[in-house]
Formats: sequence, C-alpha cells, structure tokens
Amino acid sequence: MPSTAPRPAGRSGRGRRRGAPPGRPALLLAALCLLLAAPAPGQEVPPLPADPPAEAARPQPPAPPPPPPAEVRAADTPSDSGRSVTVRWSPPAEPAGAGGPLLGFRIERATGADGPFAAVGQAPPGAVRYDDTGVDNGVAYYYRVVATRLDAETASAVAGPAIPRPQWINTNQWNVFLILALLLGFNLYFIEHIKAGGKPFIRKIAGLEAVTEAVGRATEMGRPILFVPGIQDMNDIQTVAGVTILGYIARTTAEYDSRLTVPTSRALVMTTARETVKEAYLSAGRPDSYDESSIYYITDEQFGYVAGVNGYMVRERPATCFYMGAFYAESLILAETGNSIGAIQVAGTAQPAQLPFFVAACDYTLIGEELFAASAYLSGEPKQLGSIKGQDVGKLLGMVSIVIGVTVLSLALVTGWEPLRRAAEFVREFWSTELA
Amino acid sequence: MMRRTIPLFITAFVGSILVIAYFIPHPPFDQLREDFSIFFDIIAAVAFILGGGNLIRMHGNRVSRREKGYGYSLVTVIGFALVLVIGLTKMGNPDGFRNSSVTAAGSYFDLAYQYVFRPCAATMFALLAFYVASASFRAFRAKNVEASILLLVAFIILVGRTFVGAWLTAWLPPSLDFLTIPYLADKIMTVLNFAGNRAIMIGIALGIVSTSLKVIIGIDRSYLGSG
Amino acid sequence: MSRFIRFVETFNSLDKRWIFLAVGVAVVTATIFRLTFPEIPTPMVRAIYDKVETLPVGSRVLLPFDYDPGSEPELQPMADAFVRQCAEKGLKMYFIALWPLGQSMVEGVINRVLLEEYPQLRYGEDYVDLGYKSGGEGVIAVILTDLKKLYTTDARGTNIEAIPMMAGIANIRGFDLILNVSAGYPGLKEWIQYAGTPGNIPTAGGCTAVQAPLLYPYHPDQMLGLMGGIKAAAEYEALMMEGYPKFAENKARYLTALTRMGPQTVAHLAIIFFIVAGNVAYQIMRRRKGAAR
Amino acid sequence: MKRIVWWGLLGLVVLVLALRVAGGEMRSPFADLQGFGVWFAAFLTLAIVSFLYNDNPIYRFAEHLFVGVSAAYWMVMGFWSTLVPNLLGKLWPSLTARWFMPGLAEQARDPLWFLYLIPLAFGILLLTRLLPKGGHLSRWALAFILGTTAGLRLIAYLTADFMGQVQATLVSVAGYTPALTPGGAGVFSFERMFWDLVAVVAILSALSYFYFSKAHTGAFGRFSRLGIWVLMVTFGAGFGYTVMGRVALLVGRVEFLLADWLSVL
Repeated sequence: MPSTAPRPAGRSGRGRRRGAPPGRPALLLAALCLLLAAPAPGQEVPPLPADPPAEAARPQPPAPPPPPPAEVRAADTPSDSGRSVTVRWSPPAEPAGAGGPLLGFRIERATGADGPFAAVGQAPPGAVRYDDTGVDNGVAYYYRVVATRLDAETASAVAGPAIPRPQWINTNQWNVFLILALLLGFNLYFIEHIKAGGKPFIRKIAGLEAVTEAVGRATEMGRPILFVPGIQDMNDIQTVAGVTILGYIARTTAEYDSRLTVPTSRALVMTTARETVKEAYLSAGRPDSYDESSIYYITDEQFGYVAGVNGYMVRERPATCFYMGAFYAESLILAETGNSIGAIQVAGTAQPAQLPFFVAACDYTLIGEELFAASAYLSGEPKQLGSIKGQDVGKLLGMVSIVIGVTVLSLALVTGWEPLRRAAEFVREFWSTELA
Repeated sequence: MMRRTIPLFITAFVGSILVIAYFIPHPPFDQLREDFSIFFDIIAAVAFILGGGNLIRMHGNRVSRREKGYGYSLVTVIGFALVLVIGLTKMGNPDGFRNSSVTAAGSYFDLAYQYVFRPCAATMFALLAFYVASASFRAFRAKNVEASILLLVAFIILVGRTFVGAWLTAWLPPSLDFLTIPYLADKIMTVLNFAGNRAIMIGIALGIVSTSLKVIIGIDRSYLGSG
Repeated sequence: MSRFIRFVETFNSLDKRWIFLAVGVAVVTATIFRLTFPEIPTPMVRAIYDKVETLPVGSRVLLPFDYDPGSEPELQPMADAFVRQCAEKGLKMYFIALWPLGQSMVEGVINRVLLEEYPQLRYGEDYVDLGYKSGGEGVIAVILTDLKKLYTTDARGTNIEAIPMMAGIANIRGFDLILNVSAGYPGLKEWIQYAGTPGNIPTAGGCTAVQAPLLYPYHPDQMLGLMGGIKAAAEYEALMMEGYPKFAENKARYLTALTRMGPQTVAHLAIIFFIVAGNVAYQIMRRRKGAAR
Repeated sequence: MKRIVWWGLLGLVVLVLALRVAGGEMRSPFADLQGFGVWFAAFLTLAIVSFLYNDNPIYRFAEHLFVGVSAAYWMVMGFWSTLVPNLLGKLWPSLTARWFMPGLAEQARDPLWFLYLIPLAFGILLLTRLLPKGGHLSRWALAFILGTTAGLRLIAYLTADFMGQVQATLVSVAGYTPALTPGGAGVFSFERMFWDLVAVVAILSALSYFYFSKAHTGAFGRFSRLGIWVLMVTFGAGFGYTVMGRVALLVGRVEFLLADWLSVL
C-alpha cells in the first residue's frame, strides 16, 4: 500500500566483495549493490574468473577431466534451527587451457556412503560452500561435489555423515549481542545518571521549540490544532514516538484550553492516542475538557485517509498542523494543503524518502533521529534525556569505527600487508550481520 | 497500582522475550518473532471493529442529528455498510461463498474496488504531480545557503532527468567532462544522496533502538500517563 | 510602481492554481499529441545497440524474458525494441523464460512484433520459443552444458530435433549474445553468473529502474551494457530511430517508451521553468526591497 | 454571473458527451455494468482533481464515498486474509475448512496452535473498551502490542540499519583496485579516490549533525554545518528524482480519462 519499495533483506556477501570490480561508479555504490544483492539462497558466490580463457568449446584433443573439488566437508549448519547441512570444499586448481573453464558445481546427496547420490543443487564456478536445506533433523547424510565442465565432470570424494540438528544459541551473532549490550548499557547508564541528578546538555533542535510556539499561535487565533500521527500502525516505533509527542501537545492544549483534532488511519492508533490524550488532560488537571470524539478513525486506506484529512483541513482551517510519525507519498499532499490554508506546519518523520517533501513544504521538520530525540525531550521526564545521550554514544561508536575501518582497509589494500589485511577483515566481520 | 503494573509487566516481558529470541535458533524460539508479527496483525484486524464502529457512530450521529452536511455522512455510512456486507458475504462471487477468494474477478467486492476504490486512490496519488510543482515553485528559492543548495541540487537532478541536461553542457570539452550535468547528476545521486541517506538511516536506527528500550523498561508509556 | 514590477510581484506569490493548470495542460496536451523529445543515449545503452548492430547476419541471440505482467509497462518497450532490431539484422532469436509468466511475455512479443511486422520470418528457422522451465539458475547451469537435457521440445510441443534452427546446437555456449529482460530473480544477474561469465558469452540486458543500481558492478567486465527502466528504453528507441528512420513514422507503435517520456519531459520542463522564473522574480523583489531601504 | 458561466460550461460538456455517446464514439454509461463503472470512475477521478481548484460538493461526495468504501474494504480484507486463515484457521482448522476455506482441509493442526490463543485473548481484551465498565483492560492489549513492537524493531533496526549501514561504509578510499589475476597490475583512479573520500566525509559530517549532546560550535560546529549541507543535497536530490514517478502517475490517470472513458486516444 505505501508507495515505497521495501528494501530487500540486506546480506553482505563476504565473497561477493571480491566479485567483479566496479568500473566507473564509485566503490561506495558498488558496496551498496553488493550489500543489497542477496545471493541465491544457500550459496556464497565468490569471485568469478575475471579473465576467462578466450577459446571455449571448440573441438580440441580430449583434455583431462577437471580436477575434483578437494577437502569436501559436510556438517550440520551451526547456529541454526536445524534441517540444514553445510557443504564446503576448496576451489580446485584450474589448469589453464585444458578443456576450458569450469561451469560450476553440482552438489549431490545420499543417505548412505555408497549412494545412490541425487543432485540437490547447483553452485557457480568459484563457489566454496552450499547450504542444503532440504534435509530432516537427526538423519545422517553423505555428500559429494561434482565439478562440471562442458565436456567432462569429476566427482569429489564422499563427505559425511552430517546430521542436521537445531542449536540453542546462535554463536554467529556474538557481534550483534556485543553491540546490543553496549548500546543498551550506555542508554541505561545515562538514564540512571540523570535519575541520580546528572544534567545533560542537549543542543537546540529547531523544530522542537516550534512545537510550543505553534500551539500558542493556534490558541491566540482561536482555531483548532491538527495532529496527524502518520499512516502506520502501532507496530512502527515512529508512531510510538509520534504518540508520545502527542501526549506533550495534549498537555499544552489542555493548559491553553485550545481544540485538538487527531484523525488516525489505524484503529489501534486511535485507541492508543485516546488513552494518551486522556492521561494528558488528567495530568493537566482538566479531565472534563477531554473530548474523545476529537480523536477519530478515518480509514486504513492511505489515500482515503489523506482525502479525509484534506477535507478537514480546508473546512475547519486549523491554525497549526503537526505531522509526527511514519509517512509515505501522502506527506506532500498533506503539507501542500496545509500550506494553502496558511497553517503553521511542524513535521517529524523517520521515513528518509519523505523528508525532502516535508523539508520543502513545512515550516519546521524534525529530521529522522530528531523525531525520537524530540519525543524524549518533550515527554516531560528528564530521565528520558538519558536515551538521547545513549543514541549519541551509538553514533560515536559508528563514526569511530568508520574512520578506523576505512583507514585500515585503505592501507591494507595499498600495502597488501597481511596483518593489516586481517585487521581490515575483522573490522568488517565485526559489523557484519550475515550468518557465517 | 495494579492498573499500571500489569501493563508495564506485559510490555517488559513480551519485549525482552522477543529480543532474546533473536539469539536462540532452537524451535519454538526460531519462529517466535514471526509468530508475534502475525499476532500483531490479528489484534489489528480485531481492532477494525473499534475503528469501523467509531466511523459508523460518528457519521451515524451526524445523520441522526441532521447536522449541517449530514448528507455526506450518509454517503460514508451507505458506502461502508454496502461494501462490508458484499465483502463478508462474498456476494456475486463466481464460484460461490466457500470456494472463491473475496477479490475474485466479477464479484461485487471487486467491482467496488475497480470502479470506486482504485480510481479514487490512483487520482489522489496522481495529485502529487501537481503538488511537487507548486512545492518546488515555493520552496526552491535562493534565500540562504541551505535553501540555495537545495535549489541547485534539485535543479541539476530535474534537468538531468530530461534530454536538456545532456544538451546544456554538451559543448564542454572532454577534459571538463566532470562538469557536465549528467555526470554531476550521477555523482549527486550515487555519492552524496547516498551518503546523506545512510547517515539519516544510522541515526534513525539508533533512535529506534533507544525508544524501543525505553518502551521495554517502561519509562516511555504515555498511554499510561507519565510520572 | 511600474507594470513590470507589479507583474513580478504577482508572479512571486503566484496562486498555486495557475501552476496546477500549467502542469495539467502540459501533461494532457503531451499525452494527446504524443509529443516526443530527442533522447541522448548513455554509453551503457549505446553499447548494447552497437553490439547487436555489429553481429553478422545469422548470429544466434538468446532472449530470456524473465518478467511478468506486473512489470510489463516498464519492460515491454525494451523487449520489443530488442526483438525488432534482431529481426532487422537477420539474427536468429531463441526465446526462453525462467518466470512462469515470462512465457506469455514471449508470446506477446512474437504476436506484436514478429507476426505483425515481420511476417516473412519463419518460426523454427528465424526464431524459436523454447518456453518456460522452472529451476532458476539451475536451468541456466544445465543448458550451458546440455540444452537437450531440459529442452526436448519447444514451447509449442515440437520436437527440438525437428526444428531447423536447433540443428547442431548442443548447448548455449555457441551463442553470440545473451539479451535478457528481467524484473528480478532469476534474471540478468543469474544469466551473468551462470552463463555469461563461465560460458564466455557476451551478456547484456534491461531491467526495471529500481534494480539497475544493483547490476552496475558487473559492467563492463561481465556485462557489456545495461538498460534501466523506461528512460533507457526511450534512449534505445532514439538509437533505433537513428539507424532505421522508418520507425519514426509510427510513434504509437514503434516508439512507446519515447512517447511515454513525452508528458514526463514536458512536466519537468514546466516545473523547471517555474523554479527559474520564481527565483528571478524573487531576486528582483529582493533587490528592490534592498534599494528602497 | 460566475455561476451562469459554470453552469453553461457544464451544460456544454454534458452535451458533447451525450453527442459522442449517441454517435457511438464512446462507451455508454447505460450499456452494461462495465460501462457504468467506467463512467462512475471517470466522475470520481474528475471529482478528486477538482479539489485542486477548491473544496466543493463534488469533491466532498467523492471523499466521503472513498472513506466509507475503503474503510470497509480493508476491514473485509482483514477478516478474510488475517482473521480467517491466521486465527480461525490455526485454532479450529477443520471448522474453518468446512465453512470458509476448503483448502485448509488437508493441513494438520499446527503443533503450537495454542499460541494463537494469545492474540485471541488480547483481541478480546481490546474490545472491552466497548463495555461501559472495565475499559482499562484494553490497556493490557496495548501493552502487549507495544512490547511486541519494541522487541521486534529494536533488533531489526540494530542489525539491518545500524550495523548494516556502518558495515557498508567500511570501504577503501585508496582509489586503488588490486589486480584480480596474479601477476597483473593494480589500477589507481584519482577520480574514484576523490568520490570515495567525499562519500565518507559526507556520511561522517551528516552524522555529526545528529549529535545532540555537544554544542555545535567551533570546529565541530563547522563540521556539522557541512553535514547540514550534505542533508540539503540529499533532500534536493530526493525531491528532484521523485518528480518523474509522480508525473507518470498523472499520465496514467490522463490516459484512463482519454482512452478508457472518452475513447479519443
């Protein structure tokens, strides 16, 4: 329904980095491409022969068959939920000119060491690994890898038995665990630090100061305030942050006694927003001013919702419009309509594709992370500021890693010094979320 | 007391289990994260009763009180009720109630989609073509350094998407290739736009991690009231 | 105040509805009159065109169509253009599909282009539809060594042995070009990895605009050219028009991508005009205000 | 006066359309269901476009119809594509198969079917809002939802967006490509080095803009100012790049009106 294509699950291929060298496009682009272009399931695709022999498939004196894949090993895929066996082999030395290049590998499986073997999958030339996911837990399997060439093929020795099983701990994700622990640790530390009386410095956020001002303006003009919590459901953290900001705005409108309207695109957001606004009016000491019917559901349909909100805007002419949450293509429709009625507009979203439109058409925009910082800041609880500090430490970690990683990688590439190369490999591994 | 404690406990329990489950490949934990996304969908589907009910009540009230413009509310109520009935009963479905999908071609539900839902949604979406024009006319003015950068870049990209981009700078000698609009447009998209979006995404990810943590440990709970 | 200044002032804060009207009129007229604009082909597009142009008559071209109706609007113009150029050059076309619905895309092109525009070409002698086979890259890996292992008949059920243009073909390694049109997996990437590179067959193709950046890294070593989306198809059509002037006569038929680019280009130009004029007006007003002070 | 002009214009349009229909040049709205559908769709299309001029009764009608129809549409879809297969189908597969989905008949009941009692229970709790008393139980459902959201998103964004994006930035900026074959020569490109460096500096500076707990003054302030410029380039480019797709949508609607409805293309 939303108009942005989902990002494919990123898998950065270790081997793929060694793939074809990018031509003119920046290496960075290539890096993204490699990150996004996931390899076919269960395969790791290392380098393709960069310079395939020019002569191929012409009648020649019978060439010796290709050398068999060496050191074939088959074992239960570690750190998984079972039903998978990983087959690995060493790339066979390819004698140049003898019978043409390798076309790839065929992986074969049997339940006995003597066969019969049946093909279970293909791997491209240069591959050194295949994950067979068509197996059952607790059964012993045997494998062999067949190197294929146009005119001949050679099977490896039989490897196995491998017995697939599920594991209890995913040790591949140690780095994720470590980074998670670090981030959570810093967040908790700073939250506790502030609880104990620490005072954090938080820089000025332009859109944030505009929030109070915008509420005041609507009150002066005696016109309503419109709050749009995005078009996603409560399963998006942006909506959660938006509703937290709504809580602050509702406390302010309760104090100023101005009208607040919240149309929602999801029933759950309506329910949560009602609870939040009710609590806000309660804590501001004005429970009787709370009007449930001003927070209402329109429709789940993205553009139906926009049609409804647009209609509200031109008829009720709110003086202030807030857009806080997850937005898609409707961002600009809302912001341009709001602009045409002369409303002051404050937007905040973590939807990178929609930021350009809010920045162009709104008076203030909370850009990406600023939305979350604002929700912590406006919550009215000092301890929540600790999380902003926690976010900063995360950024510092990322920035330092980028500086170190990029330096080490560049040096390793230029000097070719083995220890540096290993260090570079380690830095990349550390940030990799790919299952090894 | 209980009114707050139990919800806070539920959130903390569910949140931490789902975080931990990421590190446990063994069944049933391997499926837990997927299962819970489905649970969310189910609860959201149940919530349609609240949303739809509220819609009907709101517009129904306007009609029964004969408020100004109640005729429009009547349109909403009728449209809603009609589509709900033909959808839930699969009216007009070629293969009957049990054997056909609700969206089967030829069903009344499909007609409502084809001739009401789709033209409205597509046209609303298409209004963007007009709004990008009016927004760029208003916003892309060289008022200060930031606005000028915005203007210049948008201009290069816009021009670069048409044949004009290549024409404008075709006279440049090959040694100045790096000043041509197609080259600049390409570099802006592949290097700078890319870098900016990456920084934004990293920041957002950290914001989401922190906010999620606050929700799990129960200090972000505006729906329960602060303090 | 002079009339000019008054005009500038009005324009500076122009009612949005004039802009809406301008965009609307521009798009509607461009659509009705099928306006086209010259496209300047990028090197990646030109590389494909030149490759096909330089192939000798009778060369074998494999045309895998790996897309479905969902991406048809974006990819059909380039598929048509490829086939048209191959037909003009007298190349032998071998159609194949790794997507279940790719088969009907192939049939569409054959009906639309080959049967209607080139009735003199004979099925089985000048082109053949090998049809759909499931198995993704596995299919590619197999036919690279042994075509007949998977294909005993063509899509119409004719025995491969009875098709004249299949005589002497054991696998696809003897082919002169792979020209793929794809909308995802399996697609161009798999053709490069499993056929083009190991089989040393020149490979090129077109894909949706969204996918194009993911494939750039294969250029130029493993992929001789790439076309992303309708814009690249329009550039290709511009090249076709240059090489075969007769295509300019029926825009609706031969230049679908170029005609589709027409309204988009007009709208772009209208928006660019408003940005430039708006800035000129803004600067004039600012100078005046500065001078008045 | 203005009103007379509008009505006159409208009358003229109706007359032209009627003549075209009478002459068989375009589809009649009364010929069949499809004919009526196309006319109605064209009417709704024009009604929504009319909002660009001003709010008016025709837009208001289209808006209210669209809201009602689409709300019911998603409600029905939620019932048939989520509640029936994922809740009823999991809890009572044979019953569901008999009544709604014959396709489920062959499937065995999920061994972990009882887990689906969880969403059922919380769904019912959510509906307690409709009761005059005990509405606070619906907060339990909200608590469950927020816990689920936080638990799922925390990990998803940490891995895919934080770690993934940092890792993707870890590239060499030496502008040097080592030889791929042993013995070959590496390639150095100044242009590549330049742009790779630009990319890394751009990312770092834009990140520094998001650094909240340090005053943006002095050298750091200048660096984060650079970051703002990078963000402005990003937004300008994002805006400019999207225009084409938006115009394509409009062309789609124009083609619908001209070809499917008016049959003039």
